[in-house]
Amino acid sequence: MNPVLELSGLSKAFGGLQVTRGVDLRVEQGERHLLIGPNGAGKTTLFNLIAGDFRSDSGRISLLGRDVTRLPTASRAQHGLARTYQIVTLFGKDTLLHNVMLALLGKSPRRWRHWGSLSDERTMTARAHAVLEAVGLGHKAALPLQQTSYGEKRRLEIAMALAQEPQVLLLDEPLAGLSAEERDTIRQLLGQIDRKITIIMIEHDMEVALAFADRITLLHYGEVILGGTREQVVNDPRTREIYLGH
Amino acid sequence: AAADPIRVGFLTVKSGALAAGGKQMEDGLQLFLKERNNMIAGRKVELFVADSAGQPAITKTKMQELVEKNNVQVIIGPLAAFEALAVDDYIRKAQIPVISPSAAAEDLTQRKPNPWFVRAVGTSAQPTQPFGEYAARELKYKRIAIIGDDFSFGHESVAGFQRTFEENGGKIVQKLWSPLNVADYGTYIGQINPKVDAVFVSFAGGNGLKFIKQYNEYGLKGKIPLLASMTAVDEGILKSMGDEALGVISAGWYAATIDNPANKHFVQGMNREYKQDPGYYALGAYSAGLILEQALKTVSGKIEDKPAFMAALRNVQVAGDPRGLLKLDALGNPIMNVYIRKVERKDGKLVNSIIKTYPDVSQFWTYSRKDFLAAPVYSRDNPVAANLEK
Amino acid sequence: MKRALLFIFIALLAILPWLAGSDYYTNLASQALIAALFALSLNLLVGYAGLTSLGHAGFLGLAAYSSAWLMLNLQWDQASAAAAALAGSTVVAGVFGLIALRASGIGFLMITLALGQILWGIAYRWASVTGGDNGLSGISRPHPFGFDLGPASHFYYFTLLVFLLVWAVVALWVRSPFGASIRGTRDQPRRMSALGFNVWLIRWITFTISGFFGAVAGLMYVYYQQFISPHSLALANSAEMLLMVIAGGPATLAGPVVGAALVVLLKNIASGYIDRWIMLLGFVFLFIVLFVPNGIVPGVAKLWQRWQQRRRHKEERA
Amino acid sequence: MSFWLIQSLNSLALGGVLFTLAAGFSLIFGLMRIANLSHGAYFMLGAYVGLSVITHGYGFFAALLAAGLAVGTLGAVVERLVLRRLAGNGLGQVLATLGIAFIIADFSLWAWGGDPQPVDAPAFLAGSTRLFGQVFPLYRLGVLGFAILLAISLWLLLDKTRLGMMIRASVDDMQMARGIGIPASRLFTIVFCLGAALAGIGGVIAAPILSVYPGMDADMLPLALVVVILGGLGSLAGAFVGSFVIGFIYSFGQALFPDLAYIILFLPMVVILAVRPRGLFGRIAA
Amino acid sequence: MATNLLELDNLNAFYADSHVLHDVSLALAPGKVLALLGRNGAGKSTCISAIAGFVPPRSGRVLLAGIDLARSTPEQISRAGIGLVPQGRRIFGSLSVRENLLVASRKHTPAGRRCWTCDDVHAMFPRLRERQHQLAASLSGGEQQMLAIGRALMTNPSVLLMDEPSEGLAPQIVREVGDVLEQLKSQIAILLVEQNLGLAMKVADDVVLLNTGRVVFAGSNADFRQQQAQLQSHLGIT
Ligand SMILES: Nc1ncnc2c1ncn2[C@@H]1O[C@H](COP(=O)(O)OP(=O)(O)OP(=O)(O)O)[C@@H](O)[C@H]1O
Ligand SMILES: Nc1ncnc2c1ncn2[C@@H]1O[C@H](COP(=O)(O)OP(=O)(O)OP(=O)(O)O)[C@@H](O)[C@H]1O
Ligand SMILES: [Mg+2]
Ligand SMILES: [Mg+2]
Repeated sequence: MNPVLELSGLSKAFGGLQVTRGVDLRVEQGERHLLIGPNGAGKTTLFNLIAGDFRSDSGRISLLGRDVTRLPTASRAQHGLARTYQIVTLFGKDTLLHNVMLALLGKSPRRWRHWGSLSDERTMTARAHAVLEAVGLGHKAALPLQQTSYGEKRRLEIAMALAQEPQVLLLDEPLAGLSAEERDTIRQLLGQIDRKITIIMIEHDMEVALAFADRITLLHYGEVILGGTREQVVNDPRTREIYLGH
Repeated sequence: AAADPIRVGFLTVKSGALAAGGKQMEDGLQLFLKERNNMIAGRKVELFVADSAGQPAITKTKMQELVEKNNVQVIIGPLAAFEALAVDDYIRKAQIPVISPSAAAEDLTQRKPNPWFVRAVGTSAQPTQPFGEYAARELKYKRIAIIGDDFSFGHESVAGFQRTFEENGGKIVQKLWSPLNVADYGTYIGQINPKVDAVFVSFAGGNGLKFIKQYNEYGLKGKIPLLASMTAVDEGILKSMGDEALGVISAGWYAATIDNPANKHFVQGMNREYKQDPGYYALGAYSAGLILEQALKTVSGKIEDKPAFMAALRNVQVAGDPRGLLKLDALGNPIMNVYIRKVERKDGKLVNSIIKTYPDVSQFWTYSRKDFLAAPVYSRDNPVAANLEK
Repeated sequence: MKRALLFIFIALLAILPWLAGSDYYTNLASQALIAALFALSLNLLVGYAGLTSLGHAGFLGLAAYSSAWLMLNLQWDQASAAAAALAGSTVVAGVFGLIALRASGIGFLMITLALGQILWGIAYRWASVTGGDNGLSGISRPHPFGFDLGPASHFYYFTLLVFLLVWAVVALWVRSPFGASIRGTRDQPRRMSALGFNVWLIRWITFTISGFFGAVAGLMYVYYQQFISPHSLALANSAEMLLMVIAGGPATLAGPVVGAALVVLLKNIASGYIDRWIMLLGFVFLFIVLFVPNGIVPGVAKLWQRWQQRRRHKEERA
Repeated sequence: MSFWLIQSLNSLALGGVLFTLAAGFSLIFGLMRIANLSHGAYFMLGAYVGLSVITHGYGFFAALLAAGLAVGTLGAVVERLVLRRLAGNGLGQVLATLGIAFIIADFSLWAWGGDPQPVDAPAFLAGSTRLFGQVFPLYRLGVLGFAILLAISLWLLLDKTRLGMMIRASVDDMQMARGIGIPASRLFTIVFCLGAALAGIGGVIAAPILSVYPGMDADMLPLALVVVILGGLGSLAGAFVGSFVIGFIYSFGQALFPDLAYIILFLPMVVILAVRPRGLFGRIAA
Repeated sequence: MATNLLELDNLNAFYADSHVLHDVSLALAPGKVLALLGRNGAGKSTCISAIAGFVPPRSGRVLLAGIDLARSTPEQISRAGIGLVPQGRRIFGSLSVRENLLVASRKHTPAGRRCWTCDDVHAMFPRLRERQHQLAASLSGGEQQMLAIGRALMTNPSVLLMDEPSEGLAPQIVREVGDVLEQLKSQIAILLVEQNLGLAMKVADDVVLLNTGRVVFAGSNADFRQQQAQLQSHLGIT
């Protein structure tokens, strides 16, 4: 099997601070990959490198068999990558529906259309409703985002990423700040995602995350300490020492 | 009917950076009307004042307002040359007689004459043409450096000076143009070639004030004599200057010190009403009033007879103008005396004393009108300065 | 509701020359429409793309000077001069966009200010082409299909036609999917690129189109004034256009029009009655920002909504 | 030789003037993130107030004090009544500050008339001195000295007190700042008042060189913007260095490239900002 | 009565017209940790905001050592000795890490309250020392959380309000935060809002459970454990 995402020797420094150090990572198609590591280990930074928000200093990123190291963020998205943000980054004044519509539009050539109206795009609107329905936000589609709760915003983050029908999905702490009930909703949601989609997730809630992951990579000070199957990593003493702390 | 008042529009500047000149213009015109009890040629005058803010677009709207809404029969104004140019087309189309109290752009009465437009003041170069000759022949200067405001008035007045100065054997060895809104003249003063006989400056507005002060601070006063355009030491700003201005020689068609009854009357009036000596703007507006009065008298107050009134306007001769006898040439520009003036202190205040008079100077100086008009208009590089040194 | 308002508004505009009584007011209305064209074009940048520009008067200058120069010096006919001026200005807008969009926020504002000042400086200094501060005069108005634009009402209808056309195009454009993405780049540029939008390109296209409509307004301006000088490109003029947009309500279709009408009327009518009209203008701006901080149109709409709600409440209770 | 020398001195002096102009703007912008477009008007108002004080015979230092107090008070009032309600509304701030600039400009025209007015330097700095064989106005050296002094005091104020930190924290999150005990509301007023007072004082300092005239506000505002943006947003050091960079560009540019005199400030600015959007010393992206 | 350091007495709070807190009362004794629990949207953060003065209560009293603070401004409340770790961290992004701490520090503190320094905070979160000159906005999520806690301590509070301090923290750090809370509680009283039930139960002495803005349970940790089965629905655990 070919890896859908392959990082080799990826490095990034901010000023004098080396945040990512020669990271090598292979993720196979359909894999559920968990990225763990202490706070500040460089997990979010790695996502930013993969998504193109930051340019790597050295190393290579290949996505679905194509070298994307020098491609801008938007092109990577077009190429099949989608992500959520650790800190909610949404369109606050618009409705939930419009948020999802934008996600759909981003992957459609119609985004260059200078005429017509977004709300007249029937198929797109139907898709958007379907996606919202799927994450349990169907009844709130017409609500402005500002009037929704934190948990709903987090779900919308995921909905927008899913709407883009990505081949590779990056989830940055999708469960943070959610109550037990909402965690459960999202866990189910994640479980339902098509196995064709490859998912890489950062999450500190081990209960949910471990159940979800096939393979795990442990980062520490920007370096890959350890990678392997769930059992290998969980049972490795370094995981306990660096990350779990017991 | 003769019982109706004459409707006069006055287009001035009351807000923005040019408001000082606008105020002086208004003072001059108001004095004129007051002296006549608001009656000209036996008819009452109704004055409509409009503020153009010194912006061409507003000038045009205000002109329209005066003509279309207030139905004025004649307009005195506007202040700036670019304002006059902005409404040039409109004046032709609306066929409204306009007496310009201030705008000095050459072409308004030269290559683009407007049949409805006459001028109470001269062209930019009208006083500097004799001045160039004066500097060469009487002051015997050979080498002069020039600094001027980098806009049309500066270009034109400098060109006139340069032309006659060089034709009389002088050399303009340096020409510097400073932007109108320059923060500081230090840069320019620092560049002045020390090996010149004099510096000629052409500034308008407040720039003369700033320059002359800094010229002194950089130690050049007393070392290199300063010659100036009319506006650089105009009475309107001379009142704000100090000793640094003493000795500056300039040329203009007016000075508050002109010794004739009409001017004494005018200066007294201005001092009585507004506590200041008149200068360029006040004289221009006052004189525009005189021209209007003279023309109206010729047609016995019948301003409604437009062709007759316009003809009278273009052939006007004012005997009692503060400048002396004033008549208009065929293009609507005054033929008048030009005075060489020197800043002195008299009775505690700075004045422009007259040291020489060139009588009956035309905008074409001593050149033939035909040749003059055949050449392109004066500008930054015309005539070419052939003797610049670097 | 909105439609009815729009219809009444257009009907009023159509019969305005009869209502006006004198050419003076008709001309004022033409000026207000031209100012509204500027504000509409600037609003694309300021309101929809969130890029505050202080150089928009530059496009006025580009279009006005180039068409005037082509007609006066090369004796081009009106239509070709207009086409060339629009094309030229749009190309320059494209190039300026390349430079200005290196930054956003206040940096963008400063670069556009600087670019505007450079155009102003050129207009001022390159006197052999632009006539320096004396400007270019003697510019004639076009005769579209033999229609004489000399009389005030004729010119007004021509302006109205252009205005309605531009307004309709702008209205359609901001509704389009592309319009939605422009607003997206304003609110969350980072998220937009992650969603696959080329944020830079979207902004650049918007900048260029805004420049194009600015040039259209510039043409109308020079047709109206029949004169162009550097004063029309001054920073104060760019600032005034910006104030129209902000006062009326950025990112609304009606806001720039209301703002433009307000400023034009205050400037030209109030100044006939009081000397301190600039101060009045300042107080009006302050008043607007204090009572309807998001602009007149959104502010009034909100008041209207609240009033409706209250009425409904009362009815329910009754 | 003497050309380079005198122009360098001019550049330094102009840099000094520019810093007195830009310091207040930089302070307000750097700390409060408000682009105070009435800064030029405050500057001019200060100069006019100073002028009045001097013509009434109270001397230059009284003029400085009066201008600082008057304009500072105005700034405090404006902050309390207007800007306070516009936190985070950048476009609203543009409208409000330009509106205030209109009011001040027109008020000054009404109160002081349209004539340009000279202001005399204080007696001990009047006249000229010889520097390396060149006559140079003493007052300009004084301004240079003042600018340096001003820079040091501001630096001390912001660095040695926690004022700067507290303000920046309040701008980031006003409510949270209050939640850890920062009297944010009072601080905003103080900083805006201080920035306005600096503008007023700057106006008096610059008046003997620039003189006072209507339109001074509009001439000066772009210069303040250029200095602060070029030097780098939110950096006092940037504003300081920016002032002198602009001073040199302006003086030498006008002398060496007279044809570019009108655009000499803006051309380099476009280039610099296009290459480095955060300015020469900026910490924050513009 | 005097034994309670912080006491809420029939507090009612609103967002515009919506009534969010209904007659909430609770009491916190010195040296204790009170866990405030409830599902998303129950009103926990609103309760914290009401105490901190962000959402001034419309009626009721907030007593700190017997003094009513319900009408005081946030800065007065902070100076009276209430420290805040808000939900979502809300660190000052354009300040450096060190400045975030310094800006909160106090020179004068009434006797009896501990005087915290940067070094104390660094000792607790060594990571912050490594990052002290970095802009806080560029900190990782977890680092920001540590900074928010450190900042609150720098105000030398006698009562600490903590709104979901474990959000986004790695398990090891969560454990450490638990230890820190144990440590702190000997010195100050803590009002802790948590979604992480494990952490809450580990450190809390007492528990208050909110549901749609009303107190549905108030009692000791032990009581809570006993009744947990009945209370599950209020916690949002299905
Ligand atoms: N722009 C930046 N400048 C300087 N340092 C940065 C920048 N961005 C991140 N860092 C540092 O890089 C390190 C890695 O940050 P990152 O956000 O990737 O951590 P993380 O693994 O996602 O942690 P967490 O679990 O807490 O979210 C952190 O120590 C952070 O302070
Ligand atoms: N700024 C606000 N304006 C209006 N309503 C608000 C606001 N903040 C919160 N609410 C509403 O008040 C209620 C209580 O919110 P609060 O934030 O206190 O809940 P919480 O218990 O802290 O939830 P979570 O566990 O998600 O943090 C919710 O219904 C929420 O929608
Ligand atoms: Mg992270
Ligand atoms: Mg909460």
